[in-house]
Amino acid sequence: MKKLTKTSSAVGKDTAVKPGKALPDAISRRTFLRNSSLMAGGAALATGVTPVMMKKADAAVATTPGGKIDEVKTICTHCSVGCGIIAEVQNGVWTGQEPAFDHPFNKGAHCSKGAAIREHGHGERRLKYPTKLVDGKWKKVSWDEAINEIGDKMLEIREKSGPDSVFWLGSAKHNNEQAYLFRKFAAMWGTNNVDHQARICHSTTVAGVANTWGYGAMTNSYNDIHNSKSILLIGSNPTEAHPVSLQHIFKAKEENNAPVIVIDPRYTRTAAHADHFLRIRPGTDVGIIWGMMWHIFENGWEDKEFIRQRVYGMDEVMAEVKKWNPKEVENVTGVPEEQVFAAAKAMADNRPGTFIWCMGGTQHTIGNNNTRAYCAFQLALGNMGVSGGGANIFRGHDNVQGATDLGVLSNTLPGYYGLSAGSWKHWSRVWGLDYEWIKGQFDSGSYEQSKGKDVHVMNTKGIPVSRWIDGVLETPENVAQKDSLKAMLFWGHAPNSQTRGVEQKKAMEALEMMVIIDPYPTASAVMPDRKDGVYLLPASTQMETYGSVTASNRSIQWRSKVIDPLFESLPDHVIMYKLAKKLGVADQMFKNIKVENDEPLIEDVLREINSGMWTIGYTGQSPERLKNHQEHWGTFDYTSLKAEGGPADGDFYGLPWPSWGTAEMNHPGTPNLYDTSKPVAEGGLTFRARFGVERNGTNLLAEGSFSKGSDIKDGYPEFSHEVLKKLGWWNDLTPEEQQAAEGKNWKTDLSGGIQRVAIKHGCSPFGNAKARAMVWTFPDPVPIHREPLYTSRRDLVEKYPTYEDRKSFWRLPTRYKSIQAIDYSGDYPIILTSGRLVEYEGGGDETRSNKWLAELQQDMFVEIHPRDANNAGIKDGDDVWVEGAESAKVKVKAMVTRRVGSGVAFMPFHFAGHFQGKDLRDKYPEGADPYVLGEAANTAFTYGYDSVTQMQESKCSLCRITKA
Amino acid sequence: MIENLIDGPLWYFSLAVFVIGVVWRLGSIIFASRKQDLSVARGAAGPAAIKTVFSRFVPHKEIVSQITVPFVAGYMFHLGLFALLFFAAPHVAFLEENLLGFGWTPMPHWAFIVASQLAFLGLIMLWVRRMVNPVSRLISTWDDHVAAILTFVVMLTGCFALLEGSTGLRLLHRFSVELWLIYFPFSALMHTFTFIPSRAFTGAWFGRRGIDA
Amino acid sequence: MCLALLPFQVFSQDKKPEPGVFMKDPGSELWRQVRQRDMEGVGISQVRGVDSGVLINARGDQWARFRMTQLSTYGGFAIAGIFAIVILFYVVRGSVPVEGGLSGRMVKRFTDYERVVHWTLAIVFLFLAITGLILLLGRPVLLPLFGKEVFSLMASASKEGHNLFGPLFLVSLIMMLISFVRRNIYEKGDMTWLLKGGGLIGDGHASGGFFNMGEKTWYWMVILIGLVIAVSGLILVSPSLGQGRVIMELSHIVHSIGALVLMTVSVGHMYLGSIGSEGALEGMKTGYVDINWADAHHDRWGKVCHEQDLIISAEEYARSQGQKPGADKMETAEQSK
Amino acid sequence: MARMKFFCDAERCIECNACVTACKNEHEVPWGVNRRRVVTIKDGEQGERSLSVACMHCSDAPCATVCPVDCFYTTGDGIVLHDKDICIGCGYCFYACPFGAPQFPEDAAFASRGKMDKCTFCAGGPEDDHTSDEYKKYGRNRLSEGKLPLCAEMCATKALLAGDADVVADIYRKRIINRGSSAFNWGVNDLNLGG
Repeated sequence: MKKLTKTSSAVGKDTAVKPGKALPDAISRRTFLRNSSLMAGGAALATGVTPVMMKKADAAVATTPGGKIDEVKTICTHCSVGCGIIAEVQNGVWTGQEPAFDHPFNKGAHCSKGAAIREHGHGERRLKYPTKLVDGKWKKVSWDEAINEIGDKMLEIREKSGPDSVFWLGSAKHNNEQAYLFRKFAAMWGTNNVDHQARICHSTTVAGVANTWGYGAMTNSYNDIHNSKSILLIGSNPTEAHPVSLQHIFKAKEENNAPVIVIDPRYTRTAAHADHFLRIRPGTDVGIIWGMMWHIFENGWEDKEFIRQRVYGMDEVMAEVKKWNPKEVENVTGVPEEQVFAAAKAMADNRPGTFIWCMGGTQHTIGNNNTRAYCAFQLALGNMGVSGGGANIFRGHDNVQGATDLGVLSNTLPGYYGLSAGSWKHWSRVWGLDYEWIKGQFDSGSYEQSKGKDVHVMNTKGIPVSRWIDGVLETPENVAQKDSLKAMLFWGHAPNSQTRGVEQKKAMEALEMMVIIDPYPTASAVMPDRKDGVYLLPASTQMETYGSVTASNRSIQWRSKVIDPLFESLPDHVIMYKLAKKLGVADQMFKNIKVENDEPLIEDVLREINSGMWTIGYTGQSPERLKNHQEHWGTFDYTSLKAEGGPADGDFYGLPWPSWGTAEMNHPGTPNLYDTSKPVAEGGLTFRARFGVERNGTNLLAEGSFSKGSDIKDGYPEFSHEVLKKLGWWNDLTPEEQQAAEGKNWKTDLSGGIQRVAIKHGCSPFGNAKARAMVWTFPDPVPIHREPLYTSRRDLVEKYPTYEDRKSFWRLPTRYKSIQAIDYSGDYPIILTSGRLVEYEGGGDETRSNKWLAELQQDMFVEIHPRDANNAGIKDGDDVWVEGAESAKVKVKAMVTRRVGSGVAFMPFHFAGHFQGKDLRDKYPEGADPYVLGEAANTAFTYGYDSVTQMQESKCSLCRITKA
Repeated sequence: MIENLIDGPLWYFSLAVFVIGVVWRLGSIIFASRKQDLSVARGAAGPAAIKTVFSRFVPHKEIVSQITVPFVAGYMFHLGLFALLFFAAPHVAFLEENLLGFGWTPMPHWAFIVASQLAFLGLIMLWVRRMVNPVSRLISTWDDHVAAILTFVVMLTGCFALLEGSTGLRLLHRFSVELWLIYFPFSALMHTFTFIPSRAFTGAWFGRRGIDA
Repeated sequence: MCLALLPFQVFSQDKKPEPGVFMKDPGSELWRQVRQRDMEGVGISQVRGVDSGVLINARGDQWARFRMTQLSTYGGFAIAGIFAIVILFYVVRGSVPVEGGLSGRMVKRFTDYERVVHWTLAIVFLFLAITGLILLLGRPVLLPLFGKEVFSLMASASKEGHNLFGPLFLVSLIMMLISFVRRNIYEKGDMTWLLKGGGLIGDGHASGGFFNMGEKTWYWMVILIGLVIAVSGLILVSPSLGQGRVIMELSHIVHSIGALVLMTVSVGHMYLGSIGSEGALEGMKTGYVDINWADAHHDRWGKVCHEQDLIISAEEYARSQGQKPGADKMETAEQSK
Repeated sequence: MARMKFFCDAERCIECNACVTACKNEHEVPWGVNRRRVVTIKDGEQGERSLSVACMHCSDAPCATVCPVDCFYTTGDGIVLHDKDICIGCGYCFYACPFGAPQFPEDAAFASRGKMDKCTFCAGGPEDDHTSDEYKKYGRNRLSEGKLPLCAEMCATKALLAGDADVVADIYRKRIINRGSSAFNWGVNDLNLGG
């Protein structure tokens, strides 16, 4: 540790003395007043008053030379809030960081990660050059050598086992353009075995929410919480995961006196600032929501008119809710009636109320049930489609929304088009490629059948990232593809974010090749005991490249490059180009994209995205518009996000998708989804007509509800050439548009004409339907509670059993009942849950390598209730073994605290570098080990996958804790 | 002003005096002409010379009890000083930057402190004994006292400057070192070097006579 | 002292409170809680460090007030006072001569080793006393004389020197403890010495053994207070051991009070051991004392010397000191006859 | 003259430690030295609150009183600064400070403390403004550039306020009034930590 006290003097330290920016006299009173009043303005959020600060003497004259300071506006790379950053760069060195007071999301504010982001620009603990494992030792290689060897091996595996034996594990850390290229790359290679972290963070949300009302995204925005009259957070701890969002929550809390309700197994820092805290047993989200709704229906608090007009299937939900009387709720969730009642009443009395959830709700075997229950709750209260209401799903990584939208998923192409032949044809048109050629890239066999017919591999969902382990370890007969997985590309993925560490290690050792492309070696580099076949390629960070990035609220922000790539690192899209060239698909892949010095032009990539992403309105966000927004981010309103005056007048910040039509159409973006109080042309929307127009004789279209200024004063189906013709609007299209739109619908019309005309008539291109509270295509149409696979409440298993085992689900056998059948609660009596820390993010390799952050969290720990600690003879600060129900053990420090309830233990999941008590520090390439290492919480976590999306169960398992 | 003098000319001057002085003194001792020993050798001079250089590190058993204080304190002082001089981090850095161009692993801070405490205690006890023991007092010359006090001052100023934050104290230390260096070749401090030829000469002298000394 | 953090203070700075709005301040509740709780384990912090979880350490203020108003004031007076008393005493009493003069016949009192231990301890003690006083009283006394820059050098040197010599004090103290402890155990007759005021007050001699009651008491003071000083000093000098501020503050108080007591008394000891009492310094200087001095101050030990015939003649003594018998010492011997 | 003050609004502080890292970022404070820290009291219990503390720039600063070499001074803005050239690293200010603001670069065992380091309210030190000497010893001097301390400027929830005491008090007072009409703003009114 002694070494750490030395500051990074080599980098920019001597020149770092910062003269005033506008030297020397212009830095002055004026600047001071501007900054300070903005600062105080931020501080005075509650009142909206901007008091004028007093100023001491006029600023001194800067004296030290050191070159001009460039101010670069960019976006934080840590979480989905998307905070603006002003980086000060001097001679190519990142020397300072100033608060972006005029950024509409964060007003200059940061959490510890954002406030420490400059350290990444110095990156002492980075992976510095391409490295491969030779006889158990890391050896430096050149880029060409690495790409050649990797490419050769991939082609060899392709020859032997087929393209599906290479798994393309992408990343939510890529910017939109890189994410898009990555998905396209997998398509060019010919596999659907491509996925990224969204699978294990919000896939159940995306599936649940999209199947309820159309789009799988946060409906409102952080800023829109200003308008909320009540705030409900479940399975969400934004003080640690999205700290800057609290500035918006507090504004509502203080200005609107909005009650804040936190439902969580832990008394989190968020709960400490709440008005109501409901401590539930982990994994009982459906129970508590139905319990609250029981009171709502009992007292008739539901919004009956809203439900009549805009919701399908609420009756079925009501029938289920009936079963959740207060006694049952207390029995299952542990929350007494009066608390449930108070929370329900607070939400009912204070409308609109917003509903915030995160991974506490999603990462369960019934994750999709949870998210749909949340949706049903908001629908019942009529909180959807209104400012201040909505389902505010805080996403995790900075660009997990974008990477999801761009289809880095094994079940869809970019834009949630899915994998049907039509979707492939749409994208091959966008790419300017022959559909048959793409098809030919895939394995020619068939792995599954649908309606008695073989389904082509191209149209078959791939293995999800949560299950890649099984894709390797299962015998090839059990894997529904030609062969099991033989090679993994970990392109920006930390393995410690995934459960079942011991098996994961085994899988890593069974692979023929592991390629890790990341700015940091990640735990993948050290976990397996391998002698060779591992490549580490240094990707540059997002601060060393540029592109667009989608925040949780769907706003797309332009992120500028702050510094050149450090060491020998290369931006991801450059590495992709090099590899594509090696694999022989570069010409097809970059057909519409200019490439200079192996670097594909980001702007061209974005234009290609714009030209194909009609489903979710990623079409209006041209590079020019995004750059314009970045440059003038100060002109956007803090609450509505709308620009008042200025070059982006009328636009919503970042053109939150859908920004319909072409960029020329100038759609301002949609700040709140499904908000009928605005015309569609100004950001209004209806629920999407995605599930047909009627079911069993019931109308699925909206009844008497429509967006402001709509020419159709009722529900309507999605637009297509036929609908336009039927409505007599066909001639509103220009002749060219007619030509392009013939035989197409709003999703596939590349001219955007259908969308333009629909919007011209005040209609949503995707129709106007009801949201469905019952998803008849899912295993549980109405969300029901099912006990976790590893449950301590054996008495409830019979009443709330889990699913039957499935033989082939996303190409893999998936177990449910066979695990739940065994009683583990005797040997493993404590419920284990996991979550985040504010100082670290994701797998933590980046943040644990940041000395300013690492100092604040030096030990991996487990939170234990004093009662459990005393029973086990454990004192605060002791080393303990936490042994998961599948008998993987981690050695961590005990933190005895009442934050967790008795019988529940909590571990943060950002640590890695220790494995089952063994310190792996010496296995890292020299100088690339993070400052802080620790056990990965997920090593001890167990089997369990969502019944729809294969989301991993990492919020509810069982463990035993003993003194080490 | 004074900083420039101490860090510059005076430093080089004292270094020159030290080096030239030591070389000259040693040279004059080694090359001092001596009458040839015409006696018949009863033993080998060479091995005995080498042996004596080392054997004298340990006092004779018979007198250990009488010289416990100088024996123990002497070792404390000399070992401590040696460690300080060559393994204290600031010294290593100084030697690397100003004289040698290469460095070596310095000792940790705690060892540095312990070494200096040993050296201080040893030196104080040795000097006190020199004063209170009648024999030592009588055979001590003013040169011995000056050498001891000067060494003490060098160490003391060094310890004053331990914080490494003050130019004044650093200069004081360096100035005292320079005085010490200038004084060195002309004083009892030369025993640092002369103890070897001196012991060797004795050893050779006895060895030639076949006496096991 | 300003706890500007306190909301009610910030609040009170507001000149025009909104009329008609009155509320209980949540902050004051919070702060009451913070301040009334135990010092230990008040809170937690991700920042590691001594007491980083303690929000407010009220003891710090008490310590600061004690140091500034009591310790340095009374300490300064104590040091100045003892010098004044000693000088006054010397002026009034002068050096106390040995009754019947010096005989020139000597008796061995301390070995070389014992004297080395004594003087080593003395040198270390003096050094620590001076550097310690510079730190305690330098700001009011020396800083105005030298100015901040120079005084900072002195103080910095003092601090480093003091820290470095501290452990030496402990080592010499232990040597002192071992080599003198047997002769310093209190015994019968020591009370009479005390009742007679140690012979300084009034006429007539107080009876004493090898060490008299006063010397023994001084010895035990040195050992016991010295150990306290040494241990508290070690606590202070090692801030990285993880001890809290409160412990440091208490250690500092104990350390400085103990040191001031020892310093004050040591001035008396130095006086009595040198110019205050004729023939006393000889013992620590040469190891031999005049038999008449021994009879006068340590009659019981003197008796033993007589009985065991430990007395050496002036000639023998001179020889032991490497002098030619009959040189300057003869004179004294003659006089005493 | 303005009188600069920090104030931390416990109702808003969420212990995100942005103030801590912002300070490290701006001043390149080494590992182990933390000019600012966040303390959470009653962790995991009802009434849990966090507060960010650093040097509070007291008007009658105890550190300045006890300093044996008198190295502290108060600027015209009421900011308490110290001169590292004078400081001897004795640690008395650390004992005296109620807030634990003074920090010392630590050596290992037998550590003699280095020169004290503490929050400067981003106002540098006695050296000339914007010299590299000033930067190395005290960090950046934002105040003279017309900027306020970065910790407060970057606070995630604007809990930490910095600036002229009157203005800070004003902001806080208005917040209190806003919260006033709400019944629950002094903490959780319906909280069962059960379990």
